Amino acid sequence: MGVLYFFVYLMIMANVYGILSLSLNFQAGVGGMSNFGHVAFFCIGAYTSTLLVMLCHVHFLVGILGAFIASGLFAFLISIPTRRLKADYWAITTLGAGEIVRLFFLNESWISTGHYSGGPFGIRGIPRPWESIIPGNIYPFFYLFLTLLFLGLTYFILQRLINGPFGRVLKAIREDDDLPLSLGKNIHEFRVKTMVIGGAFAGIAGGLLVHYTTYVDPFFFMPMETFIVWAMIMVGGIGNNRGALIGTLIIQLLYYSTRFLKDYLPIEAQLLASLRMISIGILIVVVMLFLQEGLVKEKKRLY
Amino acid sequence: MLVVEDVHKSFGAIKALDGVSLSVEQGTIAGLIGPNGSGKTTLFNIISGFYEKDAGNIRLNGKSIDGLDPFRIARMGLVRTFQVAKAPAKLTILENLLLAAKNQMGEKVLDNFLKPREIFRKEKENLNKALDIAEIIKLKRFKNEYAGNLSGGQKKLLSLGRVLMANPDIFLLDEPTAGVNPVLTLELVDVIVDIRKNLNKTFLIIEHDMNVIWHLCDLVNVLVAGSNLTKGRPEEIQKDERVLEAYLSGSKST
Amino acid sequence: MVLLEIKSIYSGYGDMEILHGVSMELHHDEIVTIIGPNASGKSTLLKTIMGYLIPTKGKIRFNGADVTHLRPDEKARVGIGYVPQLENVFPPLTVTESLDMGAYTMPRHGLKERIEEIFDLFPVLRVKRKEKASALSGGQRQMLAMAQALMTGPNLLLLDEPSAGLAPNTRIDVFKKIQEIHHMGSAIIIVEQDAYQSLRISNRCYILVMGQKEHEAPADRILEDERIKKAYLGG
Amino acid sequence: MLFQQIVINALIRASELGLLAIGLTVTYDILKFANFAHVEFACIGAFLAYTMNVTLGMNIILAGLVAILVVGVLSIFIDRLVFIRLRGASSIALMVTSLGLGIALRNGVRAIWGARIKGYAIGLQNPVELIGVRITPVQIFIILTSVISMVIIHLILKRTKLGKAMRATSANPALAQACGIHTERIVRWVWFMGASLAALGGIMIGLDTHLTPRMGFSVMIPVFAISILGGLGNPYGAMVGALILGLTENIGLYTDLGKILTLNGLIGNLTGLYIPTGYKLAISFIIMIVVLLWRPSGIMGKRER
Amino acid sequence: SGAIQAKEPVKIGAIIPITGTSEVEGQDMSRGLQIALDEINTAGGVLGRSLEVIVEDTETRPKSGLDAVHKLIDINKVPVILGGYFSSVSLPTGNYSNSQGVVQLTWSTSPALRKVGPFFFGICGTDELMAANTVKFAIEDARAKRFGIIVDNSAYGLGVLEFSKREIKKAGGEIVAEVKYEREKADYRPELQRVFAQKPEVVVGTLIGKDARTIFKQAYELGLKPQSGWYLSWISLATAPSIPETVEGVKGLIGRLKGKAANRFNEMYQEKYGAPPQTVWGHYIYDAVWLTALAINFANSPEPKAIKDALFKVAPVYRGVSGGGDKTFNADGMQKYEVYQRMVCKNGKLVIYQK
Ligand SMILES: Nc1ncnc2c1ncn2[C@@H]1O[C@H](COP(=O)(O)OP(=O)(O)OP(=O)(O)O)[C@@H](O)[C@H]1O
Ligand SMILES: Nc1ncnc2c1ncn2[C@@H]1O[C@H](COP(=O)(O)OP(=O)(O)OP(=O)(O)O)[C@@H](O)[C@H]1O
Ligand SMILES: [Mg+2]
Ligand SMILES: [Mg+2]
Repeated sequence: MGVLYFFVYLMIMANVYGILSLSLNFQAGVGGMSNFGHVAFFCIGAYTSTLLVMLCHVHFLVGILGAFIASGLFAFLISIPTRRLKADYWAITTLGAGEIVRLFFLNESWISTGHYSGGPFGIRGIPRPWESIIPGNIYPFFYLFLTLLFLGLTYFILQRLINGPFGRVLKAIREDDDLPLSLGKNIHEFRVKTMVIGGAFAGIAGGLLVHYTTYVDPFFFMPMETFIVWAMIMVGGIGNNRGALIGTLIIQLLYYSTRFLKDYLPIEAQLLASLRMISIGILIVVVMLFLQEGLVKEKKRLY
Repeated sequence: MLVVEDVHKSFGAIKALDGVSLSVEQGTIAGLIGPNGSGKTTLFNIISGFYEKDAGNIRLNGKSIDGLDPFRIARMGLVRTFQVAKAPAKLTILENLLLAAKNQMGEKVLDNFLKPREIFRKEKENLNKALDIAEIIKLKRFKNEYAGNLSGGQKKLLSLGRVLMANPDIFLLDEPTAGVNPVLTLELVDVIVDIRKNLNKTFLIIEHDMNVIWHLCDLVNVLVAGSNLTKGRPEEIQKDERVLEAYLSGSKST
Repeated sequence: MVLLEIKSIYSGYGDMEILHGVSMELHHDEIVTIIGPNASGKSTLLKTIMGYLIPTKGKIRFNGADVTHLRPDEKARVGIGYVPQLENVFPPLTVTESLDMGAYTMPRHGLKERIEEIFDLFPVLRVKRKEKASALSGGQRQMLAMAQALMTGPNLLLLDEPSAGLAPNTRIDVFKKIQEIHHMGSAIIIVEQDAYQSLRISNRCYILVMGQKEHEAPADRILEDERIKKAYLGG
Repeated sequence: MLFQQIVINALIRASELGLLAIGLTVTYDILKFANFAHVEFACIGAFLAYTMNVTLGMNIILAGLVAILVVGVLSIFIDRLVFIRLRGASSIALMVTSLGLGIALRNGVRAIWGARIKGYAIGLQNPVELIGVRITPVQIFIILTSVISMVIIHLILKRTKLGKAMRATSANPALAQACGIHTERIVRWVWFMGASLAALGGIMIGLDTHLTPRMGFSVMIPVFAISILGGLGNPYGAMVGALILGLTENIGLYTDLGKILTLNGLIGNLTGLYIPTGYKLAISFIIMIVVLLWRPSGIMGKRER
Repeated sequence: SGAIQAKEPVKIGAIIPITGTSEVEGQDMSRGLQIALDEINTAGGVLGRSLEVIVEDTETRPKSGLDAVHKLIDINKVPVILGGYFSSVSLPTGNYSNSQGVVQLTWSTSPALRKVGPFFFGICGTDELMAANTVKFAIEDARAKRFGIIVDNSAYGLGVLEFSKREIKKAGGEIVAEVKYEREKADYRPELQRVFAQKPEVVVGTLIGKDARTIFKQAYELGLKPQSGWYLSWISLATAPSIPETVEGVKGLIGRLKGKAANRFNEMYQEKYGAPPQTVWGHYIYDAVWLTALAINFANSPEPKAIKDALFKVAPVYRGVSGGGDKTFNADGMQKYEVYQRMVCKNGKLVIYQK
């Protein structure tokens, strides 16, 4: 039974990170916007939903909707001034924006739900949706189903956009501004829309995460999280959604399986932990070496 | 249809355009020739909104298009090609062509979910058109090939294919046949003539291949060192001493 | 004397084979033109000769030595110059810097004179010597690309559509110049679409179709052959 | 505190981070990707120097030089092992690869040297006072070293054949080959240069503060900010960026905004309005974003078109 | 099968920041854990079986910490989990272990920990006590009126900040500077400028590990010194890795580590690892392991519920090496007493402070 619960936990996390990968893939893989501050949307979504549910006592679904809107809005705000930047400049600027968001929630401790809360104290006791009517032992299964539902929704919406004319314009913008401009495409508008859509879905992921952990604080949103999501979409194969999901699973597996491997190695914990991180690093490198375009190549749209 | 009046542009100390004027009538094919570096491409960049001009006036269908973004000008019915062919490497030939179609509902986010059926129908229509164009530019065989893998001449052909697909009111073509093999060039010349005749479209073409210019153009503008040298029908231009000296004959004029 | 000898090479990109056993040779005092429809593999052939693509089968000999597997920079050092069809300049470098780069393998003394000679050949470049290559017009870039390759006075010069984008008068000049260069001792291979002028200064011509050598003949013979003219040169 | 002191403090910080940023920017120029493992070279260099200096008892300068060389060679080795197989890959693929590599290297250092913090055997530095500014001999050494290294880099880039070949390779690698430049060799030199500059920077940080396996990772973000600020691919820009970052951080936290807002008491009386120190990291980012809005490719970045 | 089971070790779990931001502290924890385990198993283990600890790395990341407890609870089915040093890790992990009825003993000090639940125990006094005592120390010792405060920007640091401020205000003091610093940076000169800009008489607060080393060194180099000295909470955190000259005369509090047990621990540590402990966290995990072992034996069962109840019983009689030694829990499962010791740094050593 325990193994099953662990598996369910894994899958819940995989779904949450899956939504993150899909949304990043939409921005970065399809739209070519190398967003290195994706964790900012994750963070804003998490806090928005938390505060709405805990302070305004709205329903979980309204909280998630709020997360969706707030993260989208933030994406809109940062993409307006930065939309003219070139890819690498953009990457570092977004990395900075992500850190600023984290610093904001770290330093502004008035954003809280009571005593000893907010800032680095974090916020505790975030309610789980429908917890009162679902028995504890099947709750994880229920939450798994819930996250799967949101993952499916994200997949459906993004996939439809990617496969249609919208995605085609994005792929053109990814490489060069002038050509789409000459064909009458408002590239800035497309960029902003892409950021907003991707950001909004990442916000959902944030909401889903914290309503499960029932706790949130700024240390959930260090830059490393963005890097991990990047590794997920690269390993799976950037530019296509199936790849992003497979990559999510693989990186998650890397992180977990190395935990189990070590149970069978008679090495000192200190060294072991180093070795575990080394092997995660090396595995990412190896996957990139042998599968340069990821496990699943970007699908050519055939007609 | 397109009127350019006294346009100036300099890059630092270099005067690329020094008072250029020209006009293109609806339904005609105008040529733009001149020695290398005479400012032809710069003029295209200014008309299509990619560069800002220093002075002058440009009107499209009587409306001023000063300071508009390139994409707005394109939406007003003026589409240009680039001298150095652009071919998004990770889009297939067909995707490249489909990209160019105008007024695509599917580019609106919400319509994708509100009107999926209409979008599907429109896509199908565009697809058929794209296949026809691929046939014309001899790329049908490569329709699912990435544009980045095309040969130099094919990239040029693809550029032409895209404007055909975009089907604007006025085409600005920057050396459309440079690098295209001569046999195919002749076919393309016929295609352009057909479009003009059947659809009453307007063209402004830069070309160094005089065969194309003589065959196609109703009116040829000659640019030298950023200003108009002369303009006239091909027969006249062919005989114009000044043009011969500055552009056509092989003396050390540049 | 045979300068370049290509023996039945097969070459392409990744799994895609483009050249299916092409053979040709070039004497040290020759200009050869290669024509063919778009995508027939002309540029691919030049890239293979220069070493950007390694043939899967076949041999390339230069000056009697096997150079099949030499890298492009090694080829440049043994005296092969190359002007690519696309992306043939250094956009952020000025004209003078680019020419300097063209002479990378040469000793620095005499560089100034050499650059002056090149400027005599392409006077436009002298005017533009302080401009970045990215600020040049299409035709000026083409000239710069040629000029760069000429800096070393290579034994063999590979030109991929040198006249594309050049004004008619410049084009005539450029072919004259190619002839001059030839007289100074370089053998030259020219790939051209609009091949009339090129053929006029060439000794021989190869026609490449679908990655195979379709025809080979002295240049003047091609210009007389109505069938070939109709099929490849547009009448 | 004296204003000169603040400038000197900024200068020390700029010297350390500047070395790292120049290395990053030089490699970026040729390899065309932001190398997330770059800062780990700093860490490895600092630790190698530690082993030679403290464990083997070598003179610190000698130890530093050897460490720098070893790190340079190590980077070439890594290039041969990993990045050579990814030459045609997208810059993002390279970035993620370097990310993985960075994790491995960082934890490799941890596995070898342990997590305990370490310092060089240079004793405690007693500051000297010059024109009212307190500075330690090591800090003077740091500033001098970095100025000298920057001059050397400048000379290499501007005066040598290598610098010339680097410019060509950066602009158009295929054409550079046609000019007879062995671009692979250039790539190796660039790795060497970038990594040894990073190692030098790491040793400087180690001299000024201490060594930990995360010393590289913890300066990664400012180093990136500096390279972007100055314009990617431009070493001079990186120097300027480092100075700007050092100055804004130091002056930004020191300045009483209240005094500025009220024009030193002219209108109203508002003092003690400081930027909260928790936002120190944000200062550099906000400066960076403001600069990019003004110049989208950095202060001295290459402009296209 | 009973005989075989009897030989199987009793397994408990530990989550430790072995890598990541807090890896230095994590190292001491791993070592303290090992020392306790060796002692317990030499002494006969628990329930006649040997005691084994499955150590998981939290990477100092909340998400990774959560992964770790899920694994420990769902797969390894441990009855007890030790750790979650960083309160961003202890809080969410505590929520889960508590919901699963698994005992967790943490040495985080955030006051927020109180509310986690009945299965959650704190074996280190919370910040309010420590901060209040530190301020009191400064006032009594230096008659200070003008205070500068510097803390690290974490739940722990902010706890210290909040309670120090409260205490200073209560005593009628003035706060002239209030600085939070981010961990793991190489340059704290701007922060130091801010602390000393208004010339505070004393500086209170808390500095941690490698950052403390940098901060003291840079303060020394810049010649910045509070007129009447530094008074720090958990001073050993700040002085352990620092350069002796730079921390000469720095005063502060630690959980009292004196006494036979603590001395023995320090000796064992020195002997085993060739250096003294850098932080106090090895002491705390040592006590946590011992308390767990005693509770299991007392309950005569490895069941979490029994262990939970037994913990309340064994703690008052156990003499630990950390925090004064008395590990008695109050009703919340937090420490009832925490005895602090006033210390001063002399010649690189922390010695008991005498006026
Ligand atoms: N971005 C630029 N910066 C500086 N100068 C420029 C720039 N673009 C063009 N020029 C200069 O302006 C002049 C006109 O260039 P343009 O490209 O318009 O010529 P063109 O007539 O198209 O020539 P070609 O037939 O060779 O393509 C040239 O001298 C060129 O060097
Ligand atoms: N980088 C590449 N990757 C994959 N395929 C390529 C690449 N470059 C060219 N090809 C393919 O190789 C074939 C031959 O191309 P090549 O460039 O040699 O033609 P070409 O004869 O020079 O044509 P053109 O006259 O149009 O320049 C074409 O089918 C093209 O699609
Ligand atoms: Mg032009
Ligand atoms: Mg070609």
